[in-house]
Amino acid sequence: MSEAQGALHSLVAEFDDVDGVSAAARAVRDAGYKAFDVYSPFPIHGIERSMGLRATRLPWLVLACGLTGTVLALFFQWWTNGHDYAFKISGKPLFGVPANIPITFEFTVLLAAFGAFFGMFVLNRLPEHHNPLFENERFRRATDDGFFLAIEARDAQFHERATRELLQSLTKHTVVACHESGESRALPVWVRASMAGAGALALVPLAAIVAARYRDSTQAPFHLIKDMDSQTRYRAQAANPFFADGRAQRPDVAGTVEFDRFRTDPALLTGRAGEAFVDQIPLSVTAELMQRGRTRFAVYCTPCHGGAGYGDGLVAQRAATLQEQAFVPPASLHDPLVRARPAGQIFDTIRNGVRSMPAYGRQMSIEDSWAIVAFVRALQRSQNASVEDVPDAERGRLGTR
Amino acid sequence: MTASATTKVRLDEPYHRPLLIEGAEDLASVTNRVCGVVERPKPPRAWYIAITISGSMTLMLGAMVVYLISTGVGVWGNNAPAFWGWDIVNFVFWVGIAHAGTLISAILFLLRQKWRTSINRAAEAMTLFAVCCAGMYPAVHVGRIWVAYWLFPVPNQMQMWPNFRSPLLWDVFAVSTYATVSALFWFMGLVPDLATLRDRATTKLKRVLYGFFALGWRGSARHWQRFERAYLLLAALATPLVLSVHSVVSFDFAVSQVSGWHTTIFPPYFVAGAIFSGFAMVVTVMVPARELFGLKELVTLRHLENMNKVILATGSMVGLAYATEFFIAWYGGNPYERFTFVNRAFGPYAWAYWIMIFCNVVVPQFFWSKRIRTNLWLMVVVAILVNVGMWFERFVIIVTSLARTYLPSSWGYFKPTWVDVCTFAGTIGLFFTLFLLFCRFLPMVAIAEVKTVLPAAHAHKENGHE
Amino acid sequence: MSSLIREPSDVSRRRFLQVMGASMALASASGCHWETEEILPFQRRPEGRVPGTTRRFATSIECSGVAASLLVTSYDGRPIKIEGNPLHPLDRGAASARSQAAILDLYDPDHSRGLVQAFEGASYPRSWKEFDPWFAGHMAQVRARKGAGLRILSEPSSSLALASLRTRLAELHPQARWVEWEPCARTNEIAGSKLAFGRALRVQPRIEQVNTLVCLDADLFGLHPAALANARAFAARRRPEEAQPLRLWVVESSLSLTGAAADQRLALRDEQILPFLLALEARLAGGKAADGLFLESLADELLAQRGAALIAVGPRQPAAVHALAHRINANLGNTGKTLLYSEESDPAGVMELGELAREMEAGAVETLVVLGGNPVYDAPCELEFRRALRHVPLALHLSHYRDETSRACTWHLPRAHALESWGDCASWDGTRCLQQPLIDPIFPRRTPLELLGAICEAKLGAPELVRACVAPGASDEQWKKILHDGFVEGSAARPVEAALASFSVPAPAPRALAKELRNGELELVFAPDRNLYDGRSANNSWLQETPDAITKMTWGNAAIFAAETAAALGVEDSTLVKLKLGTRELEVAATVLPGQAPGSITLHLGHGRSAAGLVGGLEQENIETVGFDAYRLRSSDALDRALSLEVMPTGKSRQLARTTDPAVTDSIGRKQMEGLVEELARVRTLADFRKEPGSERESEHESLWNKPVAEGVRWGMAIDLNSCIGCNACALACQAENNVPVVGREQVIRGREMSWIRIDRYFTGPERSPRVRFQPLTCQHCESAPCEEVCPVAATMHSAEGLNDMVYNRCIGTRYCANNCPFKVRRFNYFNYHKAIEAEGAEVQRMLYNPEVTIRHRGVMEKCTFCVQRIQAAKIHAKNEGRAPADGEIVTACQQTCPTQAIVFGDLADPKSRVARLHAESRGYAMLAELNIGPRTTYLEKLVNPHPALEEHDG
Amino acid sequence: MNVFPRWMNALRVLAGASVLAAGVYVVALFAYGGSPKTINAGFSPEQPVPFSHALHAGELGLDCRYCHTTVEIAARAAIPPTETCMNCHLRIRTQSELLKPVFDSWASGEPVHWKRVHDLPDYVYFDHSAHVTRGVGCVTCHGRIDTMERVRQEQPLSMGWCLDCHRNPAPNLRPPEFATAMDWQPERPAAEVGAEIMQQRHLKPSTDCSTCHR
Repeated sequence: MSEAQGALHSLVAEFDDVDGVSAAARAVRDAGYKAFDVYSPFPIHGIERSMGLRATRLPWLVLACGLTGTVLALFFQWWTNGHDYAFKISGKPLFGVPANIPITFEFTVLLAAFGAFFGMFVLNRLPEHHNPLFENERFRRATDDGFFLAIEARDAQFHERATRELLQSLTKHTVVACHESGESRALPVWVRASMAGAGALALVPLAAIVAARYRDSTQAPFHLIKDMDSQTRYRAQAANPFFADGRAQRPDVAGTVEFDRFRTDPALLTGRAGEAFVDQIPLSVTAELMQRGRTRFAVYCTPCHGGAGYGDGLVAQRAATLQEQAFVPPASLHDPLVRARPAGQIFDTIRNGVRSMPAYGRQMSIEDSWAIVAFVRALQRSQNASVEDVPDAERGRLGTR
Repeated sequence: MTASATTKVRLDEPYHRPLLIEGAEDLASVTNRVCGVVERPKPPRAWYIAITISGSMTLMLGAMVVYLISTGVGVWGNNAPAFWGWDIVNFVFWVGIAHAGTLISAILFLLRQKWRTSINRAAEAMTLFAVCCAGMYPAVHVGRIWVAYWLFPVPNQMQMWPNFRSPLLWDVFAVSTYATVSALFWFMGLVPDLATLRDRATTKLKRVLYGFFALGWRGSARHWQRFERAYLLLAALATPLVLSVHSVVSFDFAVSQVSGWHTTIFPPYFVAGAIFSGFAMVVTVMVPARELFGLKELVTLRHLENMNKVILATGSMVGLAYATEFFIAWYGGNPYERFTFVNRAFGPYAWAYWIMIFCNVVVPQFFWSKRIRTNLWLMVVVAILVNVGMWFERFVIIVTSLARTYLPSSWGYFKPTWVDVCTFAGTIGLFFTLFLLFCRFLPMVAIAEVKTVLPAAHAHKENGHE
Repeated sequence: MSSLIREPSDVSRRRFLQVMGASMALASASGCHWETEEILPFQRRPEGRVPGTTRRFATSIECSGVAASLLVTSYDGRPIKIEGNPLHPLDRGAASARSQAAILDLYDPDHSRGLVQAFEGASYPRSWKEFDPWFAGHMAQVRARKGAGLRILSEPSSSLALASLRTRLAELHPQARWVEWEPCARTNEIAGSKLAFGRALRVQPRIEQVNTLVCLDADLFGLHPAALANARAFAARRRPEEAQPLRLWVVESSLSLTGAAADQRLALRDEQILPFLLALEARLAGGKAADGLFLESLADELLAQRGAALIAVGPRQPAAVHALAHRINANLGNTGKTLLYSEESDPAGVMELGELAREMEAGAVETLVVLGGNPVYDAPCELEFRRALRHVPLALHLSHYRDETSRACTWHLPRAHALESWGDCASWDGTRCLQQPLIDPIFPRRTPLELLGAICEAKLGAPELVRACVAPGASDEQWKKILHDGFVEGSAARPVEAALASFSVPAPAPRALAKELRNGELELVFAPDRNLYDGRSANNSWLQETPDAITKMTWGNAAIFAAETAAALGVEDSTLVKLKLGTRELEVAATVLPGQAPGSITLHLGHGRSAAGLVGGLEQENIETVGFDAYRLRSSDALDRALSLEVMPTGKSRQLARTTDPAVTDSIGRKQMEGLVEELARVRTLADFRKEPGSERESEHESLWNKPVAEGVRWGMAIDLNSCIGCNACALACQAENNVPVVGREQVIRGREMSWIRIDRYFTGPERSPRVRFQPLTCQHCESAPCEEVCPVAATMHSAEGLNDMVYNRCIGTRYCANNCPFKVRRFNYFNYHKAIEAEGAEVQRMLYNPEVTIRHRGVMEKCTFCVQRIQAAKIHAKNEGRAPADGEIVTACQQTCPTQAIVFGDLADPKSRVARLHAESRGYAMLAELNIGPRTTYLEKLVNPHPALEEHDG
Repeated sequence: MNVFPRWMNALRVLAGASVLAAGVYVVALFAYGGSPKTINAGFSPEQPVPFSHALHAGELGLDCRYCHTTVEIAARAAIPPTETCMNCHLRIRTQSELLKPVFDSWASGEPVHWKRVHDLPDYVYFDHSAHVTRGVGCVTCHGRIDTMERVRQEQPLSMGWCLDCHRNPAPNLRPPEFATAMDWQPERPAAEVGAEIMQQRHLKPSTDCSTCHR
């Protein structure tokens, strides 16, 4: 019993058996009360009629939930397996209803069951842990062997004395008044505070994640399940601590000869016939080869020799600006000496380097080297062309430049 | 007492509901009886002994699972060709057990079988516990449990989805749905009884605990109205669900290519088997429980006898299914199918097959005799044998079919390891541990429901009805 | 290079294959972050090297003096796979299972990593730096004594370089003697040819010319040094379109690969082959026959096929049998047509092992240099070689492993692996093969050439010496060509004229056939193991786990009994029996096998090694030996077979690790099996086939759903059972290509072996002369694959080109797919079978892995992928060049190595492709077609050609 | 006598609401925090040599292939050998402390220990040549390397991310000759250009498992 009593909540009459309470219910109903209720330890057969209750809307809710389940399940299965990622499985059509029936059914039942379960509690306004009726100690019998009928004060017809008389006329027990408890409805501060606190705390991980997302990290990405994603086999250029040099890739054995790509033609491989350099490119010079030469020249030569081959590549320039003593400015490919060199020698220079120019033999294939030779030849020609070299058709356009 | 029960049943008169509760029980005494079990300061010594045993078995289960996951499925006897062994056998076994509960509460409810009221609570609890045991197996039997969540359609960076064509996936959905719905069903029925416990509670703590879960139930007629409707609806939903679950489990086999699995009668056959084993388990557990906690008057011999009748019926169905299988195998003329069945009966696994036949087909027939049907000891023996038999049924179906499939070159023989055995024992321990805890802390009998079948629950004056 | 090599971290002494024992599931993962990988580029990248790509080198490997020419794939400078050399006239791209498995030895942690000196019972690790100066000093003294007391014990070798060093040795050390020992030598053949022709000759069979091939205990397709070539020629002569298809007659005591391929086979005790041949000769000479229908019809056919027949005799048969065969072949006019003779190296002047042993006992040997070989293990037992070694003050053993002999010698010197060595050797037809290293010795190891070079102070290093001996005066270009080819073109031995000498062979005391099932009258036949050979491969886990082609046994051997022998002696399969020869006893497992001659018991050599290593057994580390050591019963006077054997059952049982369940003993199982086999592995007689060529095919059933029309490429495979001889080469190729793990004996017994391609072997017909059927089985990549629909996470799905993709990293391991696979070709990783190699200190072993194939983690399913990595590589390569891959450009590993080309892979959508044409062949059929799952693999029926007179007799 | 305070009733709505909210929040948190963009992108390890792509590829305009020579012919765009660095640095910045590891490697033959930035799981088999020669630009997966002082992982490189492009490659295709051009921009809508290229070169990227997993 709380000290401060609140407003009157209801008048409660107690009964000992089903007949009593049912009769009372009918009487109260006939007296025109609406806001009254019967409390019993088990559902009383036919009491709803005695009280004049309408049937519940629960079934419709359940039906709705069930249908939602059906539709969702069917759609989801089609969308995932048939549409979003079209699974080619056992040579079957991407979507077929039969295979989807079981899960559709299960999901329907699941949602319907949720509807029934939660629907019941919501419609009953449960949970309601605090209720004025509990203030009444006798009321404990309501879940054991007692039967109660309570008319609530909010009922339009409710009039404390009249109602009490009515009830008293129906039961031999004394009718008890039941009061709202005095304490306030509102949440105490500490509850509010702690909920707010929890809410704030919940934002911390979010903040952390956001930070992580927009900052680079020198540490490898977070990763939990790593079956098979770093395997013990050695991928290209991997490390093998066993060897002193730490490399998994092993050097070639001196003097061995590879089975594939076996070529012996010295002119092609070295650019020499005997001692002398060849002057012919040992490949058929096609537009394709020329194109190839052009791109390769752009990749490997321009940095130093410059796009047009005047030795004014960006690297050369930078070296100049840095005043690197050691750096020898690259030769211009249009220098008469260079132009005079046989193709073989240019090839040899590309592959093995000359003076301060490094060797590119290990950076590009034989064919590419020859392609570059071809392109260099063309370049040299272009930079030292006379009007005669230009086809008549084109000459006209020269004038305009 | 046996005599009195029988006389009562015979003396049943039309329009006069047969008494389901013995002795002079009124509302209060029912409450006292059931709540008494929970409220008594100390449970009987037997309870302590039992929970010690089952508890330690549960611990062993934990150890086995850790060993399994840390080392590999290879610690089990599974091999090639028997890629499934005791893991799936036990899974199906437990799922089967799990059928009694919801069946009793749902189907019998729809069929207005009032006698269910005394046993449905315990049976439903068993369902949940059996599902726990069952659900564990598919989880731990996979090779990489740490990615088992891929079974659920969780959006992910791979943009991959599960394959909804796979019976295994149906299974995942069916079993989890079943577990959820059963739990809801069970809890809902529990709420009014929790309220009872709350209102009888002597200590503040109990009052708070029970009170919290009772959700403020106060037996209002308006609540009861919706409650009963919801209960009916859940029952209506659970009934097809029960049937579907074991059908879906049977699809794991029926939909596959394996001869001996690829059979159309599996769904009904499995469901019958499930009910069969489920009831057997309920009998096995309830007989000692009612003795132990003095619930003889609530769980009467009549309840047990009815269950035994169900066992007899389903047992015969299962027997019929075996026969049909064999006939079809022969009649279908598929050499592989035919071989599988001959091999079952007379091959290297004949011993398992005949154990199954004896326990599942022969033994239940004893229940034709009322004397056996109503004799506590005998019925427990039969029930246990039935459970053994049903385990072997799953073993026969799964292992013998796999051991000898299509290519003779890949035929093999399955041998379990000690880990297999201990794991299974562990699940049994888990099941009983949970059940014992349930008996101790929750009302074993649905108080409110039992009260509805008491004479006191019915208005006697004609004008009680309009 | 050795400067680059760090001291080997000691190999973890757990059993190499130990897979049990908890390994915390996720503990293996380091923390909860990605491992940051390091990238270590070269200082100077060698020309033409592209990181992450493969290059191939031709080289060769020698086994008992005969070369196998190889093409070795190297990834980033690490040899990872051995294939046959496609240019080589004999091997033609095929490689035997054992040659392929050699790659495993290269990285084997037991493959010797350093010198060991034994001194007063203890053994100390040594380095070459310590050894060389000391040894030089010692040899100087020996040389001062003109090499008195110096003995070199070597395996027979065909190396010219070695020969040249040997002559130089003779000059430097005139007193020194050269000894040769080889447990499975060809001494009988040589003796036989000497008896027949007075000189050592080698038979070069020309099977392509043969119509009637008679093999007397001769395993032409299995253990014969030119088996690959023989098998290919045989398969070619078996094609149904052949006008006069070859008929194969085999007389032998125990099923061999050749016997398995026979049209007519007679199981005869080993010792009965001589009388049989005598009777045959008599009959051919016009005498009347007594010996029954088989001999009768054989003789008739031989006469009918004069000049087109060949009688081959196996190395186990005594000289007399060889001589007789030579005579019969000559008289039938086969010589020069179906067989040629070439010079055989004559061991004359080479010291016998027995003599050496006696010298050693006498203390006459001061310095013994053992070049390879393992006499302590495989020398005749009565020589007591181990004991003899004790009397040798200085014994050096150069060997791949620190084996029994090494441990009995004063010095163990690590021998370089073939893929680390320069050398040369000759293949059976005499073709000179080159041996060039693919990688610098991973550990400081040396070749026999180098050691011998040191002994006789050779001036040239190994490579120069080889070049000088093999191609003197060849230009650099020519030399490069030789290295590129891997052999010297056209260097095959010239055939020689062989004049028959007159000789007579006394008939042995006649014994009645197949009566002697009494103890003491049994014969014990010693046969080299089909996988481990004479025991040199005992530490090779691949070969240990490769099921024997006939017995399907892994991890060990067993005495093979015929059913009636076993019955008579009360011996049962999978039990232990005691074999007793005179005073010597040996307890071995017993197995019962069809096709075994009654009264004859076969025991494979090469097992029961006590110091092979962590795989093959190592007593010192108490790692149990695998199988039973037959050498304990093998004495000089009975190297090939011993008579008067006694067998005593012990009652103890012993589980044999067989890959096909032998326990199909129950009648129902048997009946079903025999019924099914006819359907699954189809065999018909050629006569039937000619009558109506079409094999009854299941007509395409109609489907419940409309199947998607496949456009574009459709990968498929065809396997010709008519060509398959069950040699296991494909299995090894697959193992190496796809990082297939080895699981160990216990796991095999549980049926958990991982092989992606397995060769099913069935026996049908009478117990005595069974029809053997081989059927290689890979994933069939079914059109509507049963495995796919049941996988809950879609870890196995179909590719547009019809591959049944298995995605390891999606697999959660429900194993449902494997249950639903009617072919049971799916393999599950019940444990982490790679654990030992993932462990610390296994960095060298890891070099073996093919980086293009995922290493499967515990708990995932795996299976044949049709070598998808090769498919993808070829497709990308072709597309980079703007074209589609041509037919034959994509070759699966199994197909590549198959000596008989029984396996063909390709695009079914292209009607001109080889595979499409094979699919269309009338012999073609799909397995389990009634399931309507549409396998992409078509099998072609086997056609046998039994002698009409004997056919119904066989029943 | 009530055991529960009166405000418990007021709490139920709030409680229910916050339980729902919490659920939603947690899911969202996982989706956002667990997304490859959050977890994988932005990885940028310290390298032994502070090699600046911004300088070499950007300022000096070196083509990617000058160093990553194998990108068009092999699966891996190999990290260059020390020699490639020395092509220039034999004569430029010869005294630089920062370059010490390179010079050491050149002198001793020991490798420079670079850290892999773009690291796919080992069960993924990505092939550079297959993409570059079909017209997928370097920038598509690696971002504007030419502006990075230190290389960082720009893209999530997750399976889903790969699939997006394999399903609809057009927007990410360019004429192959411009594959290495960092700043290339299509004149017309990228999708159009891509569609044409797909037609010309019959590109239909596969989403089969075995395309990437073997």
